[in-house]
Amino acid sequence: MIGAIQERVRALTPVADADLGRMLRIRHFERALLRLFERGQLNGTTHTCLGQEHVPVAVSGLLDPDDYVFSNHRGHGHFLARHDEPHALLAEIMGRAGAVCNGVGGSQHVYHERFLSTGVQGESLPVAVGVALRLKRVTPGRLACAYIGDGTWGEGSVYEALNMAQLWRAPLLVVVEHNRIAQSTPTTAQLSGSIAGRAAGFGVLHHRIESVDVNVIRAELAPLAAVVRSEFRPVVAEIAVHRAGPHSKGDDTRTPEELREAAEGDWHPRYAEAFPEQFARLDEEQRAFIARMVDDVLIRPASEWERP
Amino acid sequence: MIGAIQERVRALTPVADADLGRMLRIRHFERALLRLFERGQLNGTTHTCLGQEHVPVAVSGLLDPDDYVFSNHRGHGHFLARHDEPHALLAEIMGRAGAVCNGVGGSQHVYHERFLSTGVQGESLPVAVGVALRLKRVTPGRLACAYIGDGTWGEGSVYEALNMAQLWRAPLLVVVEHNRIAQSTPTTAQLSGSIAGRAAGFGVLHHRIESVDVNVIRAELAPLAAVVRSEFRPVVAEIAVHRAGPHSKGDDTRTPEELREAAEGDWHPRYAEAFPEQFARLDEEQRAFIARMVDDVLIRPASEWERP
Amino acid sequence: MRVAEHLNEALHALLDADPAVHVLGEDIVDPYGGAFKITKGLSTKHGSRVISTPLSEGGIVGVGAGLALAGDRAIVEIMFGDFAALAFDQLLNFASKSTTMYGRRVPIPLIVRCPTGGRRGYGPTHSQSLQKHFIGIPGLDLYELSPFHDAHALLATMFARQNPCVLFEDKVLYTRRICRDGVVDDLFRFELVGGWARVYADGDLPPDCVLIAPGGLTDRALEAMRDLLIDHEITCVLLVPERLYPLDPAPVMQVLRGAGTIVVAEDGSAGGTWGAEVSRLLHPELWASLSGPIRLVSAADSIIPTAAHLEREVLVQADTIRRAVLA
Amino acid sequence: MRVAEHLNEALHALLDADPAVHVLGEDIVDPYGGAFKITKGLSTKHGSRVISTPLSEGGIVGVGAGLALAGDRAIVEIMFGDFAALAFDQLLNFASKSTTMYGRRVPIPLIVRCPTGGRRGYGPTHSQSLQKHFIGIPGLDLYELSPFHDAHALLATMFARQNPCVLFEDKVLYTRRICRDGVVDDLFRFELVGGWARVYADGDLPPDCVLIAPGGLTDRALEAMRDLLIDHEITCVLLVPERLYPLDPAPVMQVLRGAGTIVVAEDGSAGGTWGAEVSRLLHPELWASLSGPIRLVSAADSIIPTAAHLEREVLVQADTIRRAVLA
Ligand SMILES: Cc1ncc(C[n+]2csc(CCOP(=O)(O)OP(=O)(O)O)c2C)c(N)n1
Ligand SMILES: Cc1ncc(C[n+]2csc(CCOP(=O)(O)OP(=O)(O)O)c2C)c(N)n1
Ligand SMILES: [Mg+2]
Ligand SMILES: [Mg+2]
Repeated sequence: MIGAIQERVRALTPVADADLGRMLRIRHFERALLRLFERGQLNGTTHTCLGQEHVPVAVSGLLDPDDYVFSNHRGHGHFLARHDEPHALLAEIMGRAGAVCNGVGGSQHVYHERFLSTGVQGESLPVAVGVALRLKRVTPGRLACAYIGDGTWGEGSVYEALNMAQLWRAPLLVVVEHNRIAQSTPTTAQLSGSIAGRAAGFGVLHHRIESVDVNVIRAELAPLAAVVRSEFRPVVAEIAVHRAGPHSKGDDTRTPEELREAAEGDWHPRYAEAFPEQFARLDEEQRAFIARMVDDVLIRPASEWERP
Repeated sequence: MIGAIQERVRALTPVADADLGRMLRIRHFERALLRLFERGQLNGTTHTCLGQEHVPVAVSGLLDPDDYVFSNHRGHGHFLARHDEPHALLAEIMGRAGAVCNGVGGSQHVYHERFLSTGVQGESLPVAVGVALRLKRVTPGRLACAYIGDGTWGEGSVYEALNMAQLWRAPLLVVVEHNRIAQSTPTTAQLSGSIAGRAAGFGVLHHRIESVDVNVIRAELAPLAAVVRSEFRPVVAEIAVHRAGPHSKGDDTRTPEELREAAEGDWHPRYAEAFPEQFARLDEEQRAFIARMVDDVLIRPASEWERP
Repeated sequence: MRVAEHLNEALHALLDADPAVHVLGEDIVDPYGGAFKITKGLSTKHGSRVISTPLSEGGIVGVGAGLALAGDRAIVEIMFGDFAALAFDQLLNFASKSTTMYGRRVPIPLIVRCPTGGRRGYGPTHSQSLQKHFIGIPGLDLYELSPFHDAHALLATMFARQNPCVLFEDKVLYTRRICRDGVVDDLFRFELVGGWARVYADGDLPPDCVLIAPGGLTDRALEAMRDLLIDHEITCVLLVPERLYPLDPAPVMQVLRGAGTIVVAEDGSAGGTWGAEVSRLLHPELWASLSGPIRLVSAADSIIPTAAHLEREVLVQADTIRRAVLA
Repeated sequence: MRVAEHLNEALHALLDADPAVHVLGEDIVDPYGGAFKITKGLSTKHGSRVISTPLSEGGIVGVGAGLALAGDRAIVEIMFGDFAALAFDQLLNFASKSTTMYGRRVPIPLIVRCPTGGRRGYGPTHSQSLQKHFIGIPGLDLYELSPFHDAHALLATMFARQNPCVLFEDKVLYTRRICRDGVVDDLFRFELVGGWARVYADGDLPPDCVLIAPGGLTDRALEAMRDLLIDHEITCVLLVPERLYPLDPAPVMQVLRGAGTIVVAEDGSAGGTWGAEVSRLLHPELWASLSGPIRLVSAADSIIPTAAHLEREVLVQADTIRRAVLA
């Protein structure tokens, strides 16, 4: 087993500081959130993307500022990979001044420039199709990218959207973060067949990526994104990931075995092992940055919102 | 072209009086409806199954009285193939005494014994899954059969149902009457990929039947129904048909070319040509029967309903 | 001109004037032109901006919201308003919420058109008037077509507010004539005041009763008013708002203050009705002048049967309104 | 005992007593036991009758209706009541309609459980109280959990009517203690009368004001009543119905007739509220004895913000009720 992991570790390609730094920034951001919750300093709920940080970092490297991104409940990484504004996001989650949506939307409902997240699973896919159709007409070459989880494939709206996207040739890139679980339910208990098969059934191009290497993921995604942009057609890119943390907070009922497997699938220890110096340097940088960021946001006054 | 059709005609296997009689009974029933509409004697709306009568006749030969059938807007044939009660159905459509649902449900909303139709496309598939699960537990070997059209594959509920049916092993037989059109929209403009592919994507068994021969259809369906019953799993049986009439009444905007194609795909002239004597005899029998039936229902008083 | 043609012309005008306008719906392109022919000719004239969709009511409302979010203007036709239930989540949890839940105003110029109502024998799932279920969703505005209000101006108003809107369109109203130049018929006249049509008998005497009703009730309200005037010498004024929710009674407050009796009529089934909402708004204002609570007329607390003779018993008829006024 | 445990016990009892009872919902099986732990232990004890489902709110309500149609009894948990919007069509156009639209009574014993309400910082799409949108659907009954009503009896009542039902369950109420033996706290007592809980201050003096509220409001209503009594010497009686719709006011008519002031409080946003429906029922009955229209308290006409300080401004607080009584 350890042999196998080391194999994979060795397989990691050299990573740019910018990418690894961003992955670690998101990691520290999410960890900070869980700490704040534990200390009772955060209200409401949150879903961290621990273990999945590398996906949006890989994706965002391929996005144009004019592309739209649709995100879901597990959206901090999606946001931070695209917009390097952790202060604004933490302020949003904590309802403090400088919040990206004035504290109204919170963790699950963020709209900033062309990034939009919503908390109702599946709902944003048809919306993304509409946005993609507008982009195709007005700024051909731009796309709508929608992140969804494997569990979200239970929702009928996903299929209504895929059908229309393919029929009308909407430039839509669906990024599926397949972490093999939905809240507490293993994918085997909530998804029959496969995501590959489902996409194929709608005539939609699909590609599955198994790697945790941010470069590999980006490299495999690049031609897919190019197809979306140039051929005006939807693509489903499914990325195998592991959820290294709880669904929300303190609600992880997986067995020790499952937890170990998830931990082994996490990119974090692999990068730590593969690039020890670079990792240590960037990790310390990001740790310190996020710590300062948290301190900064914590002393801010409450956000203000004028009810319309 | 004529050569090709004759080829297919010759290919028809000998048909039982009971089957051809029922197909013709349904045909005359539907024609009578359109005549009644033309004469202003029918209120509301109706969707006739002209051209598709052989499908429910083939299916019903495989059903057990304890099976449930879920039907849709185009359900007269589904009903009459299962329940030889044209009086009760016409009375329902005309709101006369003896109506199967007291005239409350009308053409699209019939519930009789274990036959139930609804007018909202796709809605009945999850319901059928629930019924199938009960059947599996209480009377294993019984199934729920749901008829849907190709256009109904636009609805998300279809996929939510397929997923659950496959995950939970519901004995559900989905009969797809693929007439290549939904109201006015050709299937190519409303369905990407294929029904076969969609079923496969959910891990659901699928089989497509191209024949108009009632025996062939039944023979191809029989092992599928047996799988549903004995293996407790859903099956999608897709049957190629042609809608020989309008969607509803007088709303056929297909081109002459398309109409000719639909007429050529109709089982009716083929059976007439292949079995001229049998056909003529049964046709006259059924024509007369339906004519008497219409006369009988026409003189009935209005249905009564005590509002709950 | 009939209401259906008038609405069709309005859609043409909208598409002509603004290249950002898109129309989506099931079977809306030519030659079919929609189940009620409201979109007839649109696709021939405006091509790819008029799109026939798969059967996906939730999905197409989502697509419309996406277009609107990104800068277009979208009109989505739900073939039968009953199926708007399939788009309830998109309207409640996405389109309307997005206008405010991101902490700032986000425009979502989206109109969802819902052919509505019974009296055509289409049965329980194709005849409903679901207005009441959409009331009180923050950020969602409800309108109803009437023979008095100009459809083009109405659609423009709806887009101008930049909120998602649902437009209810009575299916029988489609077949009726539009009223113009202040004339309804030999007996009745009308004027428009701040989004309301005020319909009064020639002579404009102070009314004994004020009737409030969405546009779809017009035919039955007028018939009741005629009977009441001729048979009972009771003068009624009919008030028809273009926007059902949020309702702004200010422009007609003067009319209402004078009324001893107020009747609200609508087509939805009894219970939790629009009329109850109208009463909530008006009762505090009019408490002193009212002789009794505002009277509510609606369909029975029942599904809508298919057979004409049964359907009639359930739905609001002119006589239902007449009896409420006389009660 | 807390309301959550009490409800959990009721579900256990129901599953114990009747092998036809099935429970479906997202993540409801052990060890997770549901997002709010209401289904904890059910799957361990009752195996295949307790089913974790995919994310398919519309679908699982359909499956529940199918089970019910065929002879089972089904309870479907919607993880957050907000997502019941996705099942609106199944409830409106199938489950409720099927009870009558086939011309005879068809039993559909289906309970859709909806954890509801805010005050937990879950944000705009996870905090709503959507009761009002489900009011007035013929054949659909609406109930709300309260600390006074026995949950097992309540569920049994819902099944007994054989109509599909929606049960609203306030998420904060889950964490509160149930009230038994007529005792609420040091100051208040309660009794059950025909489906209503009547909560009164010890001594049971004739009240100055009657407060009507669904169970989820209990904590805030009691706090307001306490303040009003102590600070203002105003005596209130609180009436909590187990069934919100159709509402049967008969059992409490006596109490209401005595009241000069009636206040209806609820958690949904303003506009088209349950309170408007309550007023519709009561105004005609009480017109003569009321000093003014029934006063309605609800959340603001707004989405529900996430941040606690903003959420507080929008939602009903004890003080909102207190001010309405004093107004
Ligand atoms: C329509 C809807 N149903 C249920 C939920 C509650 N919920 C939030 S996340 C989640 C699981 C999602 O699983 P998946 O799509 O695999 O994403 P993951 O959490 O694994 O990232 C559920 C059930 C929701 N937010 N929206
Ligand atoms: C949810 C819903 N949307 C729209 C309709 C209106 N409608 C009735 S039949 C139909 C076309 C159905 O096409 P298909 O499923 O292929 O069946 P076919 O009519 O061809 O037999 C439409 C759009 C409906 N009844 N229900
Ligand atoms: Mg997942
Ligand atoms: Mg078809």
